[in-house]
Amino acid sequence: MSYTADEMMTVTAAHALRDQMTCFVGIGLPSEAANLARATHAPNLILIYESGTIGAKPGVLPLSIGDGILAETADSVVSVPEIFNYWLQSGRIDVGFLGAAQLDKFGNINTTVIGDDYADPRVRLPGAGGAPEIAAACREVIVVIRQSRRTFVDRVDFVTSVGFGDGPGSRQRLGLTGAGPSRVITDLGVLTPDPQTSELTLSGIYPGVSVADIKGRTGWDLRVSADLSELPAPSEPELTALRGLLATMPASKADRVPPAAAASAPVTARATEGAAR
Amino acid sequence: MSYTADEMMTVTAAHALRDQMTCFVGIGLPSEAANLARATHAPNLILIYESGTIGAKPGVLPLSIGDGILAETADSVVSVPEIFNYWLQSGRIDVGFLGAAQLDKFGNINTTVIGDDYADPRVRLPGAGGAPEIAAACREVIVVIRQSRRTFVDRVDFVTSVGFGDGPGSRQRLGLTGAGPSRVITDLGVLTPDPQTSELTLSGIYPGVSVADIKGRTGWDLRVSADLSELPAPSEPELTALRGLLATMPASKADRVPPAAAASAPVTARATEGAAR
Amino acid sequence: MAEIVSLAEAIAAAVHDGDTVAMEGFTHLIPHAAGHEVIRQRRRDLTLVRMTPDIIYDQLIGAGCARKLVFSWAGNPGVGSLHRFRDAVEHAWPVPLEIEEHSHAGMANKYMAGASGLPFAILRGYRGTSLASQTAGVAEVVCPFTSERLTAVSALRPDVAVVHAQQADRLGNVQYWGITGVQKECVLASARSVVTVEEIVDVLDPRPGAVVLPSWAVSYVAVVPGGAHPSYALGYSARDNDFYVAWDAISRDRATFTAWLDEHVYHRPAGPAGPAGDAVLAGDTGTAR
Amino acid sequence: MAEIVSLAEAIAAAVHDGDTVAMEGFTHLIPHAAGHEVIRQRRRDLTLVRMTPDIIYDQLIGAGCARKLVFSWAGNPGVGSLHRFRDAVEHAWPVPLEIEEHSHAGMANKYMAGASGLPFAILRGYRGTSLASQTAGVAEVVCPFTSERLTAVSALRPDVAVVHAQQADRLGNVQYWGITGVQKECVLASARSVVTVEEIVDVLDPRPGAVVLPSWAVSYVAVVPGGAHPSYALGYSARDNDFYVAWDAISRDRATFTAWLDEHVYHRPAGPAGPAGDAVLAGDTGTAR
Repeated sequence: MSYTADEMMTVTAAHALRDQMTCFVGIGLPSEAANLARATHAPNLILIYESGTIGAKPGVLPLSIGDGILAETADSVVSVPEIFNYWLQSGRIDVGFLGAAQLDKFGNINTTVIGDDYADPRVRLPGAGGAPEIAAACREVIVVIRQSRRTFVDRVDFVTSVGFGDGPGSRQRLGLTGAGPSRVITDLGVLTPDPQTSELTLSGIYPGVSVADIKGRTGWDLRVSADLSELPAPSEPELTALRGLLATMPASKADRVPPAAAASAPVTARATEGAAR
Repeated sequence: MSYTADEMMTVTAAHALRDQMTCFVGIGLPSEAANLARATHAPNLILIYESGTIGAKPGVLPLSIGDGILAETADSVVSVPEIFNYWLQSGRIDVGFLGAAQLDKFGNINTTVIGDDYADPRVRLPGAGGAPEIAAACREVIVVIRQSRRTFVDRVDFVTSVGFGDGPGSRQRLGLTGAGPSRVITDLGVLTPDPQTSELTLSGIYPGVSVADIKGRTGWDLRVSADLSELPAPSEPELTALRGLLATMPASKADRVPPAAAASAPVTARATEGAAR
Repeated sequence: MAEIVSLAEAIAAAVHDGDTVAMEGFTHLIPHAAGHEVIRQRRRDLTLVRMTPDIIYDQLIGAGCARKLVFSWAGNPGVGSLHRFRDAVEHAWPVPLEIEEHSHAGMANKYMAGASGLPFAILRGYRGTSLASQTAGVAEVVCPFTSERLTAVSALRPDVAVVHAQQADRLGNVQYWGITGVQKECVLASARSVVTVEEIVDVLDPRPGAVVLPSWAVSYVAVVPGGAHPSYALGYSARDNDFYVAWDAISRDRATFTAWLDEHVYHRPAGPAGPAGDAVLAGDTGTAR
Repeated sequence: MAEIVSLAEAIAAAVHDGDTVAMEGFTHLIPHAAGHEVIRQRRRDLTLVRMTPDIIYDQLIGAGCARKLVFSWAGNPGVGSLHRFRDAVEHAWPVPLEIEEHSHAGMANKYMAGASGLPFAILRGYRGTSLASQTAGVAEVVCPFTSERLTAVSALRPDVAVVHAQQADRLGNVQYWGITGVQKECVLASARSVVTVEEIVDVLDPRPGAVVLPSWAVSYVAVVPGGAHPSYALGYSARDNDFYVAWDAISRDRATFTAWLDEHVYHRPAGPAGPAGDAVLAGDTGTAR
């Protein structure tokens, strides 16, 4: 069964979730991956959306973070201040799923402005949403992002959400309670932080993709793990489940982009076609 | 129609409440007075109990601050943190009703310990409850207390709730947002703070009570207002309504004491018979 | 106690030029009709506050009502950019727009501080981000017990809160349910409030998950059926996802936007929006509910 | 995910000698049966935390389980003093009792800080009172924006929360309604939790005003019908006001109290309390429900 790079990315992201995990999930790719996991190997995955819906069990993919189906299927719906203070900040969520417009080698995320001057940005992006505190407080963070030299940069223009900051020890110095990014899942492969240097390192590669391809679409000198492995192609049941989920989305006249917690936006007009989802 | 000193006190306290006021009310005498006001001249009085019940409309007098009838008749039931932070601390409540074990000439209240040594008290009282923040934040505070040399002291042994502190300017220095005690209603008369000195001054006297009686039951040199007036005796409808309300209380084998916000307790074993309610 | 008035009266009484106005509703219950009325009454120099200034503020910004925006995520959810917002930030059209941006947690805590009568709130946030240095009202505090360094955010105290709810009763008590967002904090933090509702009922039947705002905590209630469109009111309407998608094209171009505003806001009769009005809106963008 | 076990198993697993234990329930839903089980398992040196340590803690203190009490109002609501509490404070019987006392607002904010993963909370409180100087974990903080002086209270982070609820489902999700108090904050602030429930149901039907604690935020659920007696569970039982009154005489005298404890706690079979057990209690104190 043939599949697209995006499908490979979503299925790989779904594999990162284990059953009964609590997952703070943004709309867009993270929500697709989390709902795919729930529809396949992790039926008791606990989805938490920043709209205050805890344990949402949508039968169809929600288009927005506040769709009625999230409230109607949730175990509990709480206020927005409560979801951030009692449920996220307290450190009780296993995994946070984030998107990014820019990502650097220490896993720091930019979803605010492109360009050096905050006051006069080259491109104004949506901003932080829930991402900074998801990145700070979840036990681990998974970033999902399409890979290019424009999105994978040596140093982000603006640190919206902290990954490993300046490197080892940064999170501890800043008092960030979660462990930070455990993996970055792209349309080409998977990067994981080096335990010594905290630098994102290529550790998984998709079938048919070469290391040179990936290095060519990375804005820093990407290191390759000694344990680099090829990741399995999506299974037929997974692809069927994913396509079934996507078919439940409302017809859309524009490309979809992951909003809110998974904040990301077109980086340039061209990017609307290329990188947005 | 004959009446008791306690009935006179409760009716006078009810008179202090106007229709549509918001009133943060403790169990015991404050609750009796507030519900009497609601049953007579102030049908739209808004009762708020520290159990989180906003706009409770009990048809019978609740025995505890958390009786089911308060939740069942409330416009809204909120959590205990919310009632204190969003509703009380924010300064949106018109009047707070407090009891006291000891009260001093500046309207400071003690419901914690009797005796000079906190670590080895002569009598251990219930403590603060909601009283300190009610005294701090309500637009005005009304204290209801039976008067004696033991309860009306020059300086309280322990400041549980601040009235006017050390006198004029204290509340401003402490950053207390409400105006403080507007009147103290006893079984003999009514005291109000002198606008210049903040000292509680006798301004109302009940029929048949003499100024000398009241001075004899006050532990400081009580000043008498130039505008001292005799307060009206309870009307027959008021007494009928009050007795009707009290008849709805469950049979009780012990004296009742005002708990929680209206915290008060027997000062001595003898006081259980004498002063507690 | 809340006064029950028309939408035009509520906005005229509550929202003045130069005010700080917070319109809340987290995807659900966004007070779009009230936003249109503010545009129609041509309010100027507003400081607009909202966690997710989606289409509602794109319209107000494009119409020139705002001089400043306080927010935490400015996008068209599920669709893409807010073009009017970007045009204002990037090209000062139609007027310059000052911004003060936070994270969602920061905004939620700023509202909580305002609702609680506190000058600030503390959270674990901002530390290590570039936001901390760009945003006013963010400071470091040290825990007096553990010496941990945390972040303080200053309280939000808007002049006016504007929210939409499902129901009010005849006394002006308000009830809403579903995703309840940050509206309670927004109303309680604000000096005044306008609540548009789907309907007035005799009795507010208790509902699972409902928030009730007592009448005495609300300033004005106006009946505006469909007043959340293209957002939704659970139990009354569905989110018009197609309008969110259509907005991308409407708002991308200044002239198209201006024509849309003319037709759908300025030339629409003042007073309560209604289901008929919403049907017109939906029809004009070629969508069905 | 919560484990559904017997009350005896839950207490044995969750509550250890020397633990800090918070049993909450604001007049409503007080977990009395769980308190009895702690006495029956003869736990010692507990730090007991509770806003209103009414009869439930009078019993635990009188039974010698506690070395410290953190509280904000210690009385028998509507009746008078807590005699066992006073005897412990005034005469160190049966063991000395250290106290740390707060206001209700202080306690509520201490729980909120714990539930929020913060080391402290701020409030307008304590200033000008004698409490500020007598109580640990209270400090002055200065607002970094306005220079106002406010009060910081340190977070409560109990080892165990113990609460009572109306229902759980078979997965261990918990639902309670009526006066919901500070129990959510208490459970979320604590490392472990025990929830006794009136019944296990197949499906938690959504209820107005209900709080739902998801199973994964709870450690142990035990079915204990009538487990709040003499407190109540809205929709299941009524408050036994007469027992509160009767407690005054039972608890006033050490020997009477000890005999009561012997008969009604120690010599009662371990395991879930039941309606029958409550009937015995009620009968023995000469009261009717």
